[in-house]
Amino acid sequence: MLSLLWLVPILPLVGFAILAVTAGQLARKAVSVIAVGAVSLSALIAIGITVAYTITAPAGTVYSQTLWQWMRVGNFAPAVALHLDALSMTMMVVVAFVSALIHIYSTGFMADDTGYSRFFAYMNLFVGAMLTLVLADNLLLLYLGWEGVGLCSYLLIGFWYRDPDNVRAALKAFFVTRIGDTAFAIGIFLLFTSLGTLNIPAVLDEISTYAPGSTLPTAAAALLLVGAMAKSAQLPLQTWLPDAMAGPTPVSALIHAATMVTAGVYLIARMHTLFVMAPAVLLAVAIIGAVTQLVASFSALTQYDIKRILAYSTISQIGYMFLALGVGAWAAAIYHFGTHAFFKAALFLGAGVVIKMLDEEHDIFKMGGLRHRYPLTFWAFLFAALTLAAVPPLTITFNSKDLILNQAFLSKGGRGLWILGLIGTFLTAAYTFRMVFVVFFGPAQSRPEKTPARSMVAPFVVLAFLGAIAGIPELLTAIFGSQNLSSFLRSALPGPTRDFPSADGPWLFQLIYVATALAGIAVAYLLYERAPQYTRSVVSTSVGSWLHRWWFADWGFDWLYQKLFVGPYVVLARINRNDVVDLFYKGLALISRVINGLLSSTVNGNVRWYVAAVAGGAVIVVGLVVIL
Amino acid sequence: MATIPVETGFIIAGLLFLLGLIGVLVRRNIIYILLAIEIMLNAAGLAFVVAGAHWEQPDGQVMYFFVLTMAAAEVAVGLSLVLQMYHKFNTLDANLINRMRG
Amino acid sequence: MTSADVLHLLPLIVLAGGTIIGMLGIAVYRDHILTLVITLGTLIGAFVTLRFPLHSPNEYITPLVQFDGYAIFFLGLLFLTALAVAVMSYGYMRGRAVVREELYILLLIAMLGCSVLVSSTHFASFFLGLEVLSVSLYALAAYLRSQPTDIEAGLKYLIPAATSSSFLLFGMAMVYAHTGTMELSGLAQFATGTWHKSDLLALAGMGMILIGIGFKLALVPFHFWAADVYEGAPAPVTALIATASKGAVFALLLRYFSAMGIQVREPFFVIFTVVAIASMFLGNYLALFQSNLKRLLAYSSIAHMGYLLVAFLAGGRLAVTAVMFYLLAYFITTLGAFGVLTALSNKDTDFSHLAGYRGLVFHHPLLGTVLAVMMFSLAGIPLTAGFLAKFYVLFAGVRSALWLLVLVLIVNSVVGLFYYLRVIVAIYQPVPLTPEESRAGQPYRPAPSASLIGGVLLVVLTVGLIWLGVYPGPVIRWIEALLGL
Amino acid sequence: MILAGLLIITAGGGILAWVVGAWSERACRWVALLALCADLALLIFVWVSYSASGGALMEPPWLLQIDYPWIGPLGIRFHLGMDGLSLLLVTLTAFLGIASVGASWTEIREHVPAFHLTLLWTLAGTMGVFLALDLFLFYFFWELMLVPMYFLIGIWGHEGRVRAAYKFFLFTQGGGLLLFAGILGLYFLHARNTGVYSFQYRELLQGVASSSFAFMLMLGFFLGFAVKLPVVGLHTWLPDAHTEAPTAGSVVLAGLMLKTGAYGFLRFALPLFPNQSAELASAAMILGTIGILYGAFLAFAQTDAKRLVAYTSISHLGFALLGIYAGNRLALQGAIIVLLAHGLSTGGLFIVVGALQERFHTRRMDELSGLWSSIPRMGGVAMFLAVASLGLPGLANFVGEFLVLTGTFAVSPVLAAIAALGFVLSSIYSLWLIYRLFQGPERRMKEAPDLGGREMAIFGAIIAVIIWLGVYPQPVLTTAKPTVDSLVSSATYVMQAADEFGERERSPYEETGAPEAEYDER
Repeated sequence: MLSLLWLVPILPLVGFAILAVTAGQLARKAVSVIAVGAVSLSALIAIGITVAYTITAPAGTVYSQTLWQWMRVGNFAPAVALHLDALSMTMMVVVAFVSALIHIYSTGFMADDTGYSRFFAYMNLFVGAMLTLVLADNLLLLYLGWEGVGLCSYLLIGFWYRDPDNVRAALKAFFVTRIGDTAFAIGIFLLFTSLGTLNIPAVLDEISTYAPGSTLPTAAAALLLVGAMAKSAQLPLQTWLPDAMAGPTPVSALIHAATMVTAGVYLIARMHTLFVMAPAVLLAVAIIGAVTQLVASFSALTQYDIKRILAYSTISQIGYMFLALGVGAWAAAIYHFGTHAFFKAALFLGAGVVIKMLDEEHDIFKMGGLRHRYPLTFWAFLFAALTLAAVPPLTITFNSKDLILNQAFLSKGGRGLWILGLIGTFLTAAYTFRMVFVVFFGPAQSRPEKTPARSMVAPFVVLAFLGAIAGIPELLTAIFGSQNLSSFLRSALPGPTRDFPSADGPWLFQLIYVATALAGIAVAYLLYERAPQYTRSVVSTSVGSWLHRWWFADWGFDWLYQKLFVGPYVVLARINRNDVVDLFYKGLALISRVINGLLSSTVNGNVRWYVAAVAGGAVIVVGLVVIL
Repeated sequence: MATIPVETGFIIAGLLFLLGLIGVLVRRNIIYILLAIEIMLNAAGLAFVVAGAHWEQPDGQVMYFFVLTMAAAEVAVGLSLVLQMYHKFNTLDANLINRMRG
Repeated sequence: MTSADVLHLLPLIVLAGGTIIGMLGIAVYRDHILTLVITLGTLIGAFVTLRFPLHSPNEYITPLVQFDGYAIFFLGLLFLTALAVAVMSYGYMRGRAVVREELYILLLIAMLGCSVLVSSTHFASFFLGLEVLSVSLYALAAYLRSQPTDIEAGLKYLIPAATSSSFLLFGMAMVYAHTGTMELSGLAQFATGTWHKSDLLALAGMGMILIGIGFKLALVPFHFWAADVYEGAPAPVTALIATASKGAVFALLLRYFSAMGIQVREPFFVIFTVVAIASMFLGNYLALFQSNLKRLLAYSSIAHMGYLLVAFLAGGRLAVTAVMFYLLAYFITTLGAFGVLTALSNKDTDFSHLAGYRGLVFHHPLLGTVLAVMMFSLAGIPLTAGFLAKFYVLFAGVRSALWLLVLVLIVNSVVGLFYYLRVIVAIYQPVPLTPEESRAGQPYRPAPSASLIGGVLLVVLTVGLIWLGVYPGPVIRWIEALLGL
Repeated sequence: MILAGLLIITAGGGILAWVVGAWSERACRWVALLALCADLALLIFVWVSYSASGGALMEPPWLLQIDYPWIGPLGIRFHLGMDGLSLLLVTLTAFLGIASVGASWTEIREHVPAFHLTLLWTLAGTMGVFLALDLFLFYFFWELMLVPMYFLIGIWGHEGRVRAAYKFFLFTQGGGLLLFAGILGLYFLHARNTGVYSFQYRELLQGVASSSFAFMLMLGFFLGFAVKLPVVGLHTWLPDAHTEAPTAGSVVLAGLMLKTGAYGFLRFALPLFPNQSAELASAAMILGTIGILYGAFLAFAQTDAKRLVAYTSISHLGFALLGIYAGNRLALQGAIIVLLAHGLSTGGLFIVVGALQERFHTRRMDELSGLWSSIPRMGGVAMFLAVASLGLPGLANFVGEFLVLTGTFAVSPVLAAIAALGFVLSSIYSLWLIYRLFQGPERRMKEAPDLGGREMAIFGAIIAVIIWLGVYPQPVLTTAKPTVDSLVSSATYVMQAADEFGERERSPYEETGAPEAEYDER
């Protein structure tokens, strides 16, 4: 079974190739079959591999497969090779599975779109690239997938290219992430130049011989971190993600919630030894994560657009994952990634259903009262929201976040982070349920009756359900101490030092977390369902409105970047359109013309002047003879 | 016969040459210009004669004959051109024949 | 004088005899074709009889001239040039209602002057050759006397030329007065020795001789006449002035100064360097935006003489080879360019305005292509003789480490490229005009007056040019053999 | 004999096309196409037989040579030789030549026979440049490719062609003459040292004493090639020439002619003057870096699509310069891949812009918008090429640029890091181009057909090669290896350049002592 590994990334790529070559000539039916078929087959194989791997783990818990030697110059010899261990396998299976579901959903969502074939081509390409990223055995191949998903993100955000705003959002996403990619690339140069290999296990082996905190690991980790920050929309490179919601909703669900944006998390987890060797950077990861989740939560509180709320929520949740990575809760980060992939995708798909039913309405305040009209959607959405807000016992996944907070609490000097995380938990619950209350409760708006396609609802419900129950293994551990994800991942990632914050067991902390989340929900209920007029009055005070605008505008980051980078670059480019260097040559040409004019005027046609010139020349020549 | 020192001869020839040159430069009438050129040529001829006398060779005088002949040929062509010029331009002012320039 | 001596001098005798026969012929029966035939016959005869001195090159017959390999090379070149000019003149004069025959006589006389110049070893032959050449050129320049520009050209040539000749003569007298000899060998003996303060008279005299030579070559600052004379003179005559006259004088310069070896000594080295640099720059910059092709070629020739001076200054055997090859290439190129110009001229005007050349290649492919090739050769682009010529000059310069001159030459080649390209651009400009251009008036569409023989001439020149550019080995070897290398 | 055959087929094909063209324009196009296809077939044969022979060579690194006397008295010989580098570049020449003929199929309607004559002669000149092993012959071909190119721009170009052609010619000739002076100086210096007048590459390789004179000569070579590459500062001819040239001209200019500059560095400037080049290496690398960024910056500023594409060349070839002067194996191999990749991607983009101009009669990006919906296939192709040009992994440009930067990093981490910003800037201009042309609201434009079969065939081939180079560049790397090896082994400049920066940490290649055995894997 494991030997089929190469099919996992290749199948979607084949799907892409077919769709690209046929270039929209195929019937929709055929397109669906090819695209969904390729990804589903890939997902099935992934699941099969997972099962096979779990039953009989290969020797050394690692299975690798070399497809071909990519290039070889001296000892620069990256291969196109796949690396399967617990970490990459977890990622692979989640990615493949969620992708397959979202592909199915898309056949419904995109049913009427003119660019049907193009959409699926991009989606397939994305899945292929993402799986390559996850399974890559060396940094260069990982980088290939990394850039590949970035490209697909750009292509899909700008999918509806007729609207310049969409294209601009796409460009922004690509440019910002490319900055991170460049840092990543420099990190690769550094690692290769210093270590002479790009193979990830080899790099990690080599790097562990360095002293912790020495220059090389610190610099390399910092560079990789910048790459991860841009990809995962962490402060201060988060600005592209909210705009990225311009893409079709399945894209937001798949790329900008479940998979691609978590690539940064994966990168750090994959390179964990490197980061461990660079404690300063690791601390930075934690701080960035903690601050990001807080900042994004505040922004999420102020948004109207349902997809933007979810986008900020994504930023915030990835912030949690970063926090987890930063405090060394490697497995918890991956665990949170897994659950997040399910419930956030579910939320997006739900939002997509709502948006589609309401004719492309994005403003939550124009929705309202949808609870009765779309009960199934409502319940699934609610489940996912509860999962996001981390409320037991309706959802069992709450403890992915709790693990992170516990670990933060335990880490050295992590109390502050723990408090930040706790505030975040509160805010998460608040903004999530603000959305739930505003969209599904309250007075209903009259809208034409529509029924969502079954292909859309089914994946949505499945994902919401999976999100809610994904916590089971961890919970079982908590109760029975049996085999769980963390210990499964231990073959690839270092485990936590201690499991519980205090000797009293987890219960006290668990209680704090649940109380915080419930408080958040309560506040949301009060402010948006019970007494919305009070909210309005708070917002209308000068401080309130200022804060509201500030948070709404993503803390002014966009404004700052516009002034600092984009504006000057564009203005300078415009000024220099004709290239200052050319002025030098134009000057030469002008001088030549002037000289020519001056000289021509000496040839004035007067023969006596000519004779005078001869006489003058004679004087000069004879004079020179005499002088010299 | 007392020979004139070569220096004296050359000074006279040089003065004559200079006179001719000045004539070419300052006169506007083309006939006078031709005349001045003749003076220059003859100054050169004189210089040859002086030099030939200095070395007691006939070569200087032979050269003078050549100079004379060529001067005559030049003047012949020159005067015919002046004639044509007068036909076409109705003037003998050298400053006015400047249709071509630049 | 033995019969061997007569044979040795036969080329000159044939030339002089042919001139007389031509004159008499006109007196008896005035006919264009007859005169042409006599002229061509004379030139061919002279060319063929070059084989006599060739087989006994160093025979010393008279102190005035010497037919060594060097002279023979130039004589042959000059005779062929005259042949080409005569052929061009035939097409040019054919349709004109003027006396046509004397042109050929004057051409032959000019050739006689040139021949004496290139083989001269004595001030007397130097002066005589120069004057014979000059006087016939005055007359030739003003040959179409019905046109004011021709008269103007004649006068503008005559007055400065005569002035400069006086300088030349006076300079010769000074040299003679100091050294007591007018023979090249004697002069060389003087010049190769050490110079003292008292030698100033002779050195100043040499400086004045240079003025006469510089004038003929149109070197800066004696260059002013060139453009006006080129423009005013009939096209074939311009071709003659541009090639034979300059070539012969340069050959003489090289012979005298190489023999004396003084161009590499102070102060003449400085003078020549200054003159060369000035000529290159002024020539090229004057030509830059020139809209009259004849004037453009005049200015370009100033620059080319500057290039040649670089080789000349390099000195040594290589310099001689370089100059010979360069002149060969330059002759072919210039003749080709003027050949096209002549072919396009009609009886009203010489076809020299650049605007008229627009799209030439599309209505007269042969003429257009030939002119373009000639321009590339002047610019020194490979596949043409001009490239190898420039190569030789640069090589001579590099070998003698004349870095300043080499650099100036390179810069000037780029500048020069610009105006040669202007000609080429015009030739290849597609015919439909832009609105501004049609407002400025429809350009003159030439009706070429080229005769068949003229066309053949152009083709021969072009083929020769490219042959020299692609496979010059035999020619180089031949030149070296002539020089006895 | 194959080498002479290549030149004869190309040049002769040009003449044949010209002659046949008088009878039928269609036949003329076919003759040109077939001649180039024959070249390509010949080259592939050479490549295959070389690979099959296991890389055994009579006289490494030369695969093939021919040598005849030409101008005896001056020591000039007709000496052609092909090594891996030449083979790659000549193959690129034939390939892009075919693409250019194809791209001109309907675009060029005037003076068709003459067009193909000039085009094929340009290509012949370019091939000659890549093959010549006699410096005089090299210069001869160097000029030979410029003259027809000048006509290509000047006759079949767009509105501003005359000015652009002037500028092109003056710049390249100026550089060419400096190069020529350098060649002559070297010729002379060699003769002074050995007494033999020779333009033979092999003989001149004996080396020149390090002196200020040699440095001047090297500078002549450097400037000559720098104009062509172009190095920033000497680049202003490029946008004009590329913009105004007809499509085929732009393809040949960008795809091939610029490569001759880089080839010159690799073949002549570095091996002939290793010590002098070392002195210049840091400056050249800085220039390369500036070129990468400045070219990308200028590209973004343009409103004319073709001009934009033209400026990207400056940026891409900045990588080549950087790689060449970084001078280690990785960087040199990278530079070679950059050359090939740039030829394909930028050449392809020029064909796209040309196709647009043919359809809409404008290249201005503010007059075109939202074309994707009406001509989606072209949009897809353009997107692919833009993405290739911004260096997406898995495509050719990435391999080259990444290798260059990795190699450079070992020599100068700072420059490599700055140059890496080119990744960001290149993505800006590439996607900007796509945005302005293909995305955004649809304009009411004239109905235009999408890409037809002929165009799809051209693009299909280009795309296939770009992907091939992106995912499996090994055959190319292996082919170029002997050349790179001899460069690296002879090049003291590498070490010196590294010392100069003094920032190198542990360089893996020197330590491992060139693991030949594992490296030779094919």
